[in-house]
Amino acid sequence: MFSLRQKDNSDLVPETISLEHKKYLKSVQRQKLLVRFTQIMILVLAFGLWELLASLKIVDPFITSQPSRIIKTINTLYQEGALLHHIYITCLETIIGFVLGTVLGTVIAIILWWSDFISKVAEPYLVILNSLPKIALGPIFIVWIGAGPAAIIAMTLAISLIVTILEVLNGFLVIDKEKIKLVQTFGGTKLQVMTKVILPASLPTIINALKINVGLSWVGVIVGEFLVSKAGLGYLIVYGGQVFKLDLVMTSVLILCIAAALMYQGVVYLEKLLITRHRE
Amino acid sequence: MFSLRQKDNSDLVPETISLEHKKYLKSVQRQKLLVRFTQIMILVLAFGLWELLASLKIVDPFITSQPSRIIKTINTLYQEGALLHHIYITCLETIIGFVLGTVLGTVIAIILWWSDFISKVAEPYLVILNSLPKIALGPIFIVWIGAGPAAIIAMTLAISLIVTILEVLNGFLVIDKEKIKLVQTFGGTKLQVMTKVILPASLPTIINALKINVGLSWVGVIVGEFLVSKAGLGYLIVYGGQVFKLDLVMTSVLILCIAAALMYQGVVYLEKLLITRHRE
Amino acid sequence: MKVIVELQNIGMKYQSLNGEIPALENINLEVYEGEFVSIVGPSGCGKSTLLSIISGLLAPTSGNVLIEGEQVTGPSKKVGYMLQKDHLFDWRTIMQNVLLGLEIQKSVTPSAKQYAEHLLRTYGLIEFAHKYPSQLSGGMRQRAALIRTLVTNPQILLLDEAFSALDYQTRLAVNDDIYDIIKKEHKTAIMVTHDIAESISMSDRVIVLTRRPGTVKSVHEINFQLDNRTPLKSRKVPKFQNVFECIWKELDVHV
Amino acid sequence: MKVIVELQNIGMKYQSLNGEIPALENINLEVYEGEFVSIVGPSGCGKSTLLSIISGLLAPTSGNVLIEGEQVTGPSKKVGYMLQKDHLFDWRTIMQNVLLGLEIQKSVTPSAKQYAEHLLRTYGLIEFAHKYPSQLSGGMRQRAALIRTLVTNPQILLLDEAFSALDYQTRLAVNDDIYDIIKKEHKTAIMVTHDIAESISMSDRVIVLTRRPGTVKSVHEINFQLDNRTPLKSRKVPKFQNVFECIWKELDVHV
Amino acid sequence: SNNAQQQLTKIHLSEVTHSIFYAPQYVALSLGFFEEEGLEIELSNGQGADKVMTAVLTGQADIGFAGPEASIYVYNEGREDYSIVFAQLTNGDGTFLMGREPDPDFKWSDVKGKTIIGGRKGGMPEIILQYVLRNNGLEPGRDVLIDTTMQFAAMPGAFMGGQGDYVIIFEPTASEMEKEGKAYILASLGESSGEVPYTAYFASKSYIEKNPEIIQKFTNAIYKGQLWVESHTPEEIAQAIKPHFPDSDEEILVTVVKRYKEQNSWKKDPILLEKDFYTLQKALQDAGELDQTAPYSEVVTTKFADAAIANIK
Ligand SMILES: Nc1ncnc2c1ncn2[C@@H]1O[C@H](COP(=O)(O)OP(=O)(O)OP(=O)(O)O)[C@@H](O)[C@H]1O
Ligand SMILES: Nc1ncnc2c1ncn2[C@@H]1O[C@H](COP(=O)(O)OP(=O)(O)OP(=O)(O)O)[C@@H](O)[C@H]1O
Ligand SMILES: [Mg+2]
Ligand SMILES: [Mg+2]
Repeated sequence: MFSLRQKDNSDLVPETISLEHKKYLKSVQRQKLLVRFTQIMILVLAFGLWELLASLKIVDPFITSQPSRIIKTINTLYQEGALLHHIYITCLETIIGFVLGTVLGTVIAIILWWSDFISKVAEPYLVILNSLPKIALGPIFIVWIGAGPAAIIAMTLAISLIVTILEVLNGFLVIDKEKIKLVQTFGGTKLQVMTKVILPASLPTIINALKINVGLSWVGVIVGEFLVSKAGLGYLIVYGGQVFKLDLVMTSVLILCIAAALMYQGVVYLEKLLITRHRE
Repeated sequence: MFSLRQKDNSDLVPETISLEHKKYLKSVQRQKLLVRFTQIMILVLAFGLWELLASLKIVDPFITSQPSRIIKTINTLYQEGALLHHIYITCLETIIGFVLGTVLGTVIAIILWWSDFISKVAEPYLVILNSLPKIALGPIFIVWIGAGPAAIIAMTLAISLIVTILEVLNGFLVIDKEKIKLVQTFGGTKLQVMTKVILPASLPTIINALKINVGLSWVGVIVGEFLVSKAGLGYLIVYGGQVFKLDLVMTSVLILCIAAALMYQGVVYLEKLLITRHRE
Repeated sequence: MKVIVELQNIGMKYQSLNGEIPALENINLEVYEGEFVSIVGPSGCGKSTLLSIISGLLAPTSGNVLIEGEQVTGPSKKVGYMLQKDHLFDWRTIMQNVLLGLEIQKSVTPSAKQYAEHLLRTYGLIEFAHKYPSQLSGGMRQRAALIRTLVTNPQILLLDEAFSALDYQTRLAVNDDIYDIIKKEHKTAIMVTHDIAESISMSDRVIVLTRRPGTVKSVHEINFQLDNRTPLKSRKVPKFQNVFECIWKELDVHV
Repeated sequence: MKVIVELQNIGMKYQSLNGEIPALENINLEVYEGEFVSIVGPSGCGKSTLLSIISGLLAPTSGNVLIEGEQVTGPSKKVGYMLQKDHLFDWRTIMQNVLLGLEIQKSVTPSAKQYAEHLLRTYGLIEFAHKYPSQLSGGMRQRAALIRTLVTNPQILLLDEAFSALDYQTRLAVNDDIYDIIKKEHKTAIMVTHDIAESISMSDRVIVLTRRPGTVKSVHEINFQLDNRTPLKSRKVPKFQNVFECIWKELDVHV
Repeated sequence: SNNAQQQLTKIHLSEVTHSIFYAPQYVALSLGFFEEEGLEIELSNGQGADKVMTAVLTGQADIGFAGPEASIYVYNEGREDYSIVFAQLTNGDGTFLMGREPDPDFKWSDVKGKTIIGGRKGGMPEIILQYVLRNNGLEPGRDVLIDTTMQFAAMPGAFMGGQGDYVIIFEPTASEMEKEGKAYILASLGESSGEVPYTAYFASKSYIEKNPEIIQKFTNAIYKGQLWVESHTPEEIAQAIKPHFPDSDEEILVTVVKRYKEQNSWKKDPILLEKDFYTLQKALQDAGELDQTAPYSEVVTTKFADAAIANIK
């Protein structure tokens, strides 16, 4: 009675490809190409229109900048060697911020999970802190913590920490109570429940928190750099505004856009690596 | 065979309260009081310590402000009639922002759900826009949209829109396919699937988006007010910073904290009202 | 007896990027008016696919479905479909849920409403008409789902594991209820189930399908010659065990 | 025969802010070594509560549980508990899952590992030892869960609706498997189920509980006098239907 | 006058920041000089010269009020509809160099080898600071370090927190810090820099061409404010501008007004002089923020200021 049956769908027909299947594959392919084409067209059209309108002075290139000017600015920055430095500074701050945010948030979530009393006491504070727009704290942080990278990291943590705590704690709490009961039936202690079930089962949640944190850390770093900095993409934006170089502002925003998207994709990739391994 | 059985747990023992139950209720009560007491103690201690340290000049009240100074500031602002005006302006902007964000986000989510093609084309753009720290766009918005309330609302939308779209669309997509099939078995059209299933079933998701949006709208409004404004709590913070009136800054942050928490609670209340009605 | 559903040479292949999945092959079947037919078969053999094709929700890659001699091209009012879960909508009262199909078909008339009320009363749910689904037990919900299908007055009912979400005892009771309702309302029923006992106890014919691609492996006529046959009575007939074992072996169930 | 589990006057009241819920009252029961006892009863009558009390996870508000004459005060190595779902951990291989209990009890010795391998081999899972749970079928997962309980070598097995997550045919097959394993390993078993047929087919005694607060309503000795009794064989014994109906009536199942 | 009031023309004015330094403007607002000219001013705080200029160029503000350097940048970028400066309000820098100890004998050479917190790079305070340092024979970066990491709002806190040896601070913060004993004014950058056009009114070329009478009226009102400030005591001025600084301490207000008045921060007429204009450009050039000079005749007009002086006594 013990037929060693694998899961279904492995027995697909590999042999000869039927006519219908060929037709289907072709239509899928065509659809895909169309999507890709439209995407690229939108990009090209947007930038092309921007360039055109700016060249014709229909929009004011002085205010809106212009793709060709942006490319020139990137080139200049790159040749001065400044570009990579600024990108590096901002990315470093972001990574420190989100790693710290995730670690600290997870630790605090563990404490709250552990002690019902602490968690109950902390609840209203967490709710209020969660709804507070932390950006508003920026000016206070600088006064209290001082100008410098510490203030930027503090800003980042302020923005990401509460969200992480709530997210991870929530992850802990939705874990099937029966899984915990299982460990208890073997005489498991609270610490064992934590290490054997809660933490490993929450890995997806924690990685998800990481994903949210990347975004929030970028916000924190940029706001921080707006307030205090001597380098970084946020600094470039502020400086560009200061001396009225909108090209520099636009260039920085564009690079920022790309860097943030890449970092986010990195975390998504990390997630795939860590999570899907066991769950094919 | 048709016994009209209601759901369980209605048959609790109301009669006489047993000794054990009394004891239990008492211990629950005691625990609750202890939690409340600790919460208030923390608050009192924090503010008390702050006041004390500032009075004794151990921390510098010029830099950290002081509860008594904050109360004085609130009083002054109130007597000038400015307090309510600033609160009103900021709250109004926030409400406009999050209502607009939720409505627009839902509409766009509907479009993306409707058209597979549009949704596929939009996907990479959404991903990039989602990971972009929208704060960085602030300076550009002002250039493009202009200084004024419109820029503040734009900032708010920039921050909340993408999140709402993704959240609501995701809500649409996790709706049980079988529910949709049910409508189709009756010959339902796509529009009917939308109005009869997707939208009502997504009400909790949409309200949840609303909850996220409140927070993001506050951020957007504060950032917006930092950049352009002539009134509002964010304006007070910036102005207080410019003339280095930390009392004003701290007061504004505190009021902000309370206003944001209250508004959040309002949405939570709305959620209870709309959702739990049918799901007792 | 009149043939009401006719399947001619039905074949179905699902296309995906990884390849082609042949779900059904060469299915021929005639269902008579008023008959109760069950379809059993291994997991993934295409049972749900077959019902979807009959209902017109899915077009077969080959073959034809005829209902009362007419070719099926899309969902038709003649066919009612009951899914595995009741899918009563939380946000609608039982009455509103029951009227869903009529609403969609834009035929909520006073007489249709009366019919809905009549069904709710007959099958013991009238007191819950203005309650929300969360206040009903599993069995009651399943009955409400059946009534939702019946008010649109289909001639043919398709049931896709309509009872598998219920626990065992409730299931037995609901089997009896639903059987009773279907017979009273003179419907033709085609039921898919995993539960061999259920299929035998309820139907006039049990169709056994092979593994994917599903084809008809065998057909078992069930005739226990009972007065006022009910599923529960059928289960107690001695022959029941024989048929059960026969089908069990044909299905070749593995753990 | 030796009494291995003794319940003396067990009573249990749950406290909540809305009031007190009396879950169990006055339960007296003796289970003999090697016996297979089933507990059935209406939904919410306290069956799971009773198992939790026997396992030592929950302290009763009154009465005592004795295992081999010793009073139970907390989870004991003598008792193994199988829950409704298999709860195999996604992030552990089957082998690692099977060793979970030993890890928690800090007794992962080479001989214990060998025993685990022996069980996996005997019950057809050795090839999957280093696979992840997602690659196993439902029945295989349930077997792995049983082995996870068995490797800690408990004398008494508690099964709380351990098969209700499986579909009907699989369930029948797994019933046979698990019964076989329990008998081979000479365990005492106390099983809670909703499925009357399952309880009859597997056990030596069926205990019927009343509605909440649960008390023992009746006890049914099952003795079909079969050689090499298996659940499936039991189901075919003519007496089976009689016992079924008797218990069915006692349970007074409503839809 | 009742009739005139009904026909007030609404003007959007964007100011670079809200500061006592701009007292003549608030005097003109408080005492109704704009209404007298038939203008109604809607004032908004642009929070930065770049944003003020943007508002003017995009038409969201009719008139901008910020440093003339913004207009120079715009002209140099080659924009056709650039902005033209038509009235100057403040003369010289409004910031003060502050240290941790009072020092009546302070000389600029004392800062050699020290760090000054100087505001964001490219901002006017930092540029004037460089200019002053150079005039005193100190080369920024070599002889003295300027810390440019912070926004202006963050500087007092950072300085009190121990960063830097000196800091440049605007009023009223400077007076308040002095009152609290946190920092002491050592030198006025306004005095040290000499005449530099620091804040002035500008509008886009097209706006001026289309609305010369509005610009004239506006300049008249500003000139009236300047005259009023010139002829009144610090106490009277403080009283007049009080409505615009509701949460400011009265005592501080008087102190600040007095200080600015004594060092001639407020120009006595709206004319932006050519030599001052080139002084400013030199400062910008030295700081490395300007590649080429802009011609006075293009970027500045004194037409309206001249007319105002001629018409108003
Ligand atoms: N939309 C689809 N696209 C591709 N393959 C599909 C699709 N729907 C079903 N299949 C495949 O077709 C086969 C038959 O599916 P179907 O759901 O009809 O089986 P079933 O007999 O109802 O299975 P079960 O007993 O699990 O309900 C399965 O192998 C399934 O994987
Ligand atoms: N932790 C708890 N707190 C309060 N009441 C509880 C708790 N656990 C169970 N109950 C209540 O005690 C009663 C018995 O619960 P129990 O889970 O033991 O019943 P059961 O017979 O296993 O039910 P089912 O057949 O649904 O599994 C139920 O009415 C339940 O609502
Ligand atoms: Mg199916
Ligand atoms: Mg239970």
